[in-house]
Amino acid sequence: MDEGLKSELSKQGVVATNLQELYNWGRRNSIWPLNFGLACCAIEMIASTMARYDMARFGAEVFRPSPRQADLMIVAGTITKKMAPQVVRLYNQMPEPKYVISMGACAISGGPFKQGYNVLKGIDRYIPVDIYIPGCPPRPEALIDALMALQRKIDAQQLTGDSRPRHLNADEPSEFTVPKFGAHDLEPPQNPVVWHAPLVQIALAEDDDSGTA
Amino acid sequence: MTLEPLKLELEEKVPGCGLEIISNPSPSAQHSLLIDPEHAVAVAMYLRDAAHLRFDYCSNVTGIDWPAPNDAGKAKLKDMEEDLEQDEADCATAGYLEVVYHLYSMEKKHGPVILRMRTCDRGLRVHLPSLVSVWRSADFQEREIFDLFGVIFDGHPDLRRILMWDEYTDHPMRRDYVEPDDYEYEPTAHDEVLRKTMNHYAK
Amino acid sequence: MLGVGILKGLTETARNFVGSYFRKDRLTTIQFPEERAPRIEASRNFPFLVYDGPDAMAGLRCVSCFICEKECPPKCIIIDKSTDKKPDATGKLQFYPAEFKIDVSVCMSCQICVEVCPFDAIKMDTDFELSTQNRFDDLLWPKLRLAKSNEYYHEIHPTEAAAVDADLAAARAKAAPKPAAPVAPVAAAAAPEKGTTA
Amino acid sequence: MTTLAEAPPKSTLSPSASNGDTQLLEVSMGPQHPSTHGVFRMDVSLDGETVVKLKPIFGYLHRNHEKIAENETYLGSMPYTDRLDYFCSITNNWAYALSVETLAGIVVPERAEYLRVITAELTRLQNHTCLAGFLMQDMGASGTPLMYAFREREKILDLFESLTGARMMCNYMRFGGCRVDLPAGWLEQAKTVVAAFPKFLDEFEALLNGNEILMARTQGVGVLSKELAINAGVTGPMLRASGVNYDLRKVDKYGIYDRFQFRIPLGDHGDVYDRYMIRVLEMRESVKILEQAMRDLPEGLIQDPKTKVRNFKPKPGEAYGRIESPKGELGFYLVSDGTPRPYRFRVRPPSLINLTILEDMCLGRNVADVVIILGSVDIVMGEVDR
Repeated sequence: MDEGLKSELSKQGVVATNLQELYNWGRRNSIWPLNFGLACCAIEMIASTMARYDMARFGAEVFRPSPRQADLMIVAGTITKKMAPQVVRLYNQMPEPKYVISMGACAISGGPFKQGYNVLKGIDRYIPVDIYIPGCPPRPEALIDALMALQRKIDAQQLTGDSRPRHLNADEPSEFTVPKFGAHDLEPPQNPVVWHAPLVQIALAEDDDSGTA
Repeated sequence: MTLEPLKLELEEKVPGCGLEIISNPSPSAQHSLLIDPEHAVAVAMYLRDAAHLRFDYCSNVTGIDWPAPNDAGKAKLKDMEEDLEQDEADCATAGYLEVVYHLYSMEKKHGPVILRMRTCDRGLRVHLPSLVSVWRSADFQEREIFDLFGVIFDGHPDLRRILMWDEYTDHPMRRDYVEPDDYEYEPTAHDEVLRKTMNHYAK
Repeated sequence: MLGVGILKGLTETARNFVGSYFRKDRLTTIQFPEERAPRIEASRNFPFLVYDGPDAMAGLRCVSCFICEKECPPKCIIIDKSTDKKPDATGKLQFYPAEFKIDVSVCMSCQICVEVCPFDAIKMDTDFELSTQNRFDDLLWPKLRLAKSNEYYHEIHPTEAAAVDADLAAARAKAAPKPAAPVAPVAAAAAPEKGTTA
Repeated sequence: MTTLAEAPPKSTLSPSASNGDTQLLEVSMGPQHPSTHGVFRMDVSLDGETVVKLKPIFGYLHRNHEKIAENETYLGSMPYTDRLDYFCSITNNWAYALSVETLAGIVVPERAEYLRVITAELTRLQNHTCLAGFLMQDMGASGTPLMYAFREREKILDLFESLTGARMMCNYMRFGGCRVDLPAGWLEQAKTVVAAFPKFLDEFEALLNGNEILMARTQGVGVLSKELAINAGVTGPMLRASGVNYDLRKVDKYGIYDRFQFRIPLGDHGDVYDRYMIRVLEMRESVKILEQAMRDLPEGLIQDPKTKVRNFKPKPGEAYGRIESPKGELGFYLVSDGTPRPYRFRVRPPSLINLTILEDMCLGRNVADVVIILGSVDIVMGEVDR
């Protein structure tokens, strides 16, 4: 059905849809996040559910204390190496379809704390992330913006075919290895199934003698 | 609070204790008392209980790592560290670990009196007496020093790692600590980080 | 009597609820994508590079002095200095950054780079709608992404930009002897602009 | 209870006593738990509903602030201090700035001192409102009090944003002063917010104070004796709720606190209710300080002109500076070796040390009380673990 006819019909009070749209519509408007804050960003996450920003307008206000009831994990804050196994375990406990928003610099890459010995340089070393929000911390509006981006992503999902999402594809894993505490670091330090960092060209020329007097 | 009369008083009340005033040349002028570990608990008890002192509140407990200057990157010597055992054979364990206690009095509202204790070296002889029996506020802070610096507090009721996990074996706040190598993605590496990144790729 | 306290509290919530129909200040929700909170001028979120004139790459104020790279607390800036000099917007020959990258997935918007920059070349942006699906490509901002015009700067921070412009104009008016920038060892070195075109 | 962190081995779930009457159950509360205020974990041993042992476990947010600071310049550590106690970035800034100023002997201009007091007291207001909101949330009053608290907090955050540019991570203070001066119209806006604040407090108290459920759940719960509080180094509102008159704003009179008229509220019982009330009363005193400071704010410099921003190198030595942050005594201990980086950088975290007596307060109480007692301690994990 073409879009023009559809919008014309909807003006007349007739809603035409197909199964895929209905399915995506239902899921995108009831994303229940896991009640799970790690650090500073969690406060902005709370602020975005409060009266001023009111994430309930997007159907995402029902913060579930249990991962079994949650669709979305907002990784809001620094993931330390001590916490990383728990985060992965929580992710594994969530039922499909599940999404991850990596909120703030620390969750993306370790952020300002990335040089710390106990800080994981980004949660995407262990679990797949759908949306990244840069910022330290991102404003509540930025979280809402990311939630809308996630909704768009869900809306674009096909139910069938090769590009179908993970939860409809039995071959794709929905649980990931939980790292173990080692003597010096987590073991393994990243999950190669998830983590594909591009090779960075290192500027070999050290010309930082100029500048400061 | 001037330390000289306090030192004399302590030497009189706690016989045999070795005290030394460590002067602080900075404008803060917070001088401190170096006490020998054997008499530390007695000194602390006296400071807490003497009616005119009443240092009932131990605010801050800190560890400091002082490796011998030749193995630390920055070898700036200060007035504070003079008696370094240079002839120590093992370079990595030379130097000492220091624990600093900041004491205040809630009753008399005075302070701070700063106590320091030093370990013999940074290797095996890192035992110091715990002052938890005197001030409970030292509990978690001494555990933290044990965790991050590796000072072993004798007499601590519950000396476990507090911040790192139990399987961890390093003492990360020591200045010669080498962090795990996870430098495979450093798009803005320069200076120190660049060196570590290049080390990573060299492997 | 038992329950009086609870009733009192419920009265308060009822007052708030009914009040929200009549009083604007009780109605706090901002309908975000459609409606936005009034823009706060000092607001900051990630740095950008200011350029003068029409051409973004030619007009960059940055002379790649490496001060921000050194001072950046999380070390998320990397600069590659040019080997040649090019005329900047005022026509003076200057070094320029061959590449200037900020890893915004690390940046904490502390604005220390802005504070230490002697050339007023790096300033804070206010844009926050930056969520992305690709961390590696979209969050490592190159020079092209970072460059924004002075007009844009005036638009987001009018008061500050006007003060900066006045400072720069004064410095140029005073010409060579001493630039007005507060911490400017590099500016002093680069200042004696003998023989360059005005 | 979510039992996430390493599920206890089966043996601990078996009856500890063979007669079958009493079963000790080990429950790991946290690190993901809705009311542990972040990633805090407690290993609780329960006899039925009663707590018989409680061991707090930290480190899930240990992000190495101290180690990172040893590799940063003195200025570069300032934005990191924002992230210690992320509710109160400005008081963290102040404590750090105060320590560096003690270390280097820097004098702060008068106007900057006033600005510090104003921003710090605003921080105290928003911290205490949020704490009260979260405490009620822990008690099961889901939503309303917390929403009211955040409504007020947003007003104060707007003030912070228009002054410093950021809502939470203000990075406002510098050694020898403050970073920016007040923008035009800020003081009037702040005066409006502060003037409206007592009305909000009245509303908040009407909402909660007489509430029978609140009374039943908080009075006599988590009692902390005066002697234990002092010995365990508890500071801040918790200490004063136990009846010890010790507020660094009065004791040390750091900054210019000796110029203001305000009182220190003290509690009688040292229970959760007292700790809640102390905070409400402290907010009222903070409003008084704010009114005086905003009235007397002088003109002048906001930054000591002799102190350099870059290449700041204090002379070798050490200093401990402390302030009364909303959580308690926040101290920074710095050892300088004359280089641009501190040799040792230590934060004395009030939240961590206030947790020393958590077990003592919880023993013999129900597991539901543990949540409230923890809520009344007012911890922020960023500061507990650093």
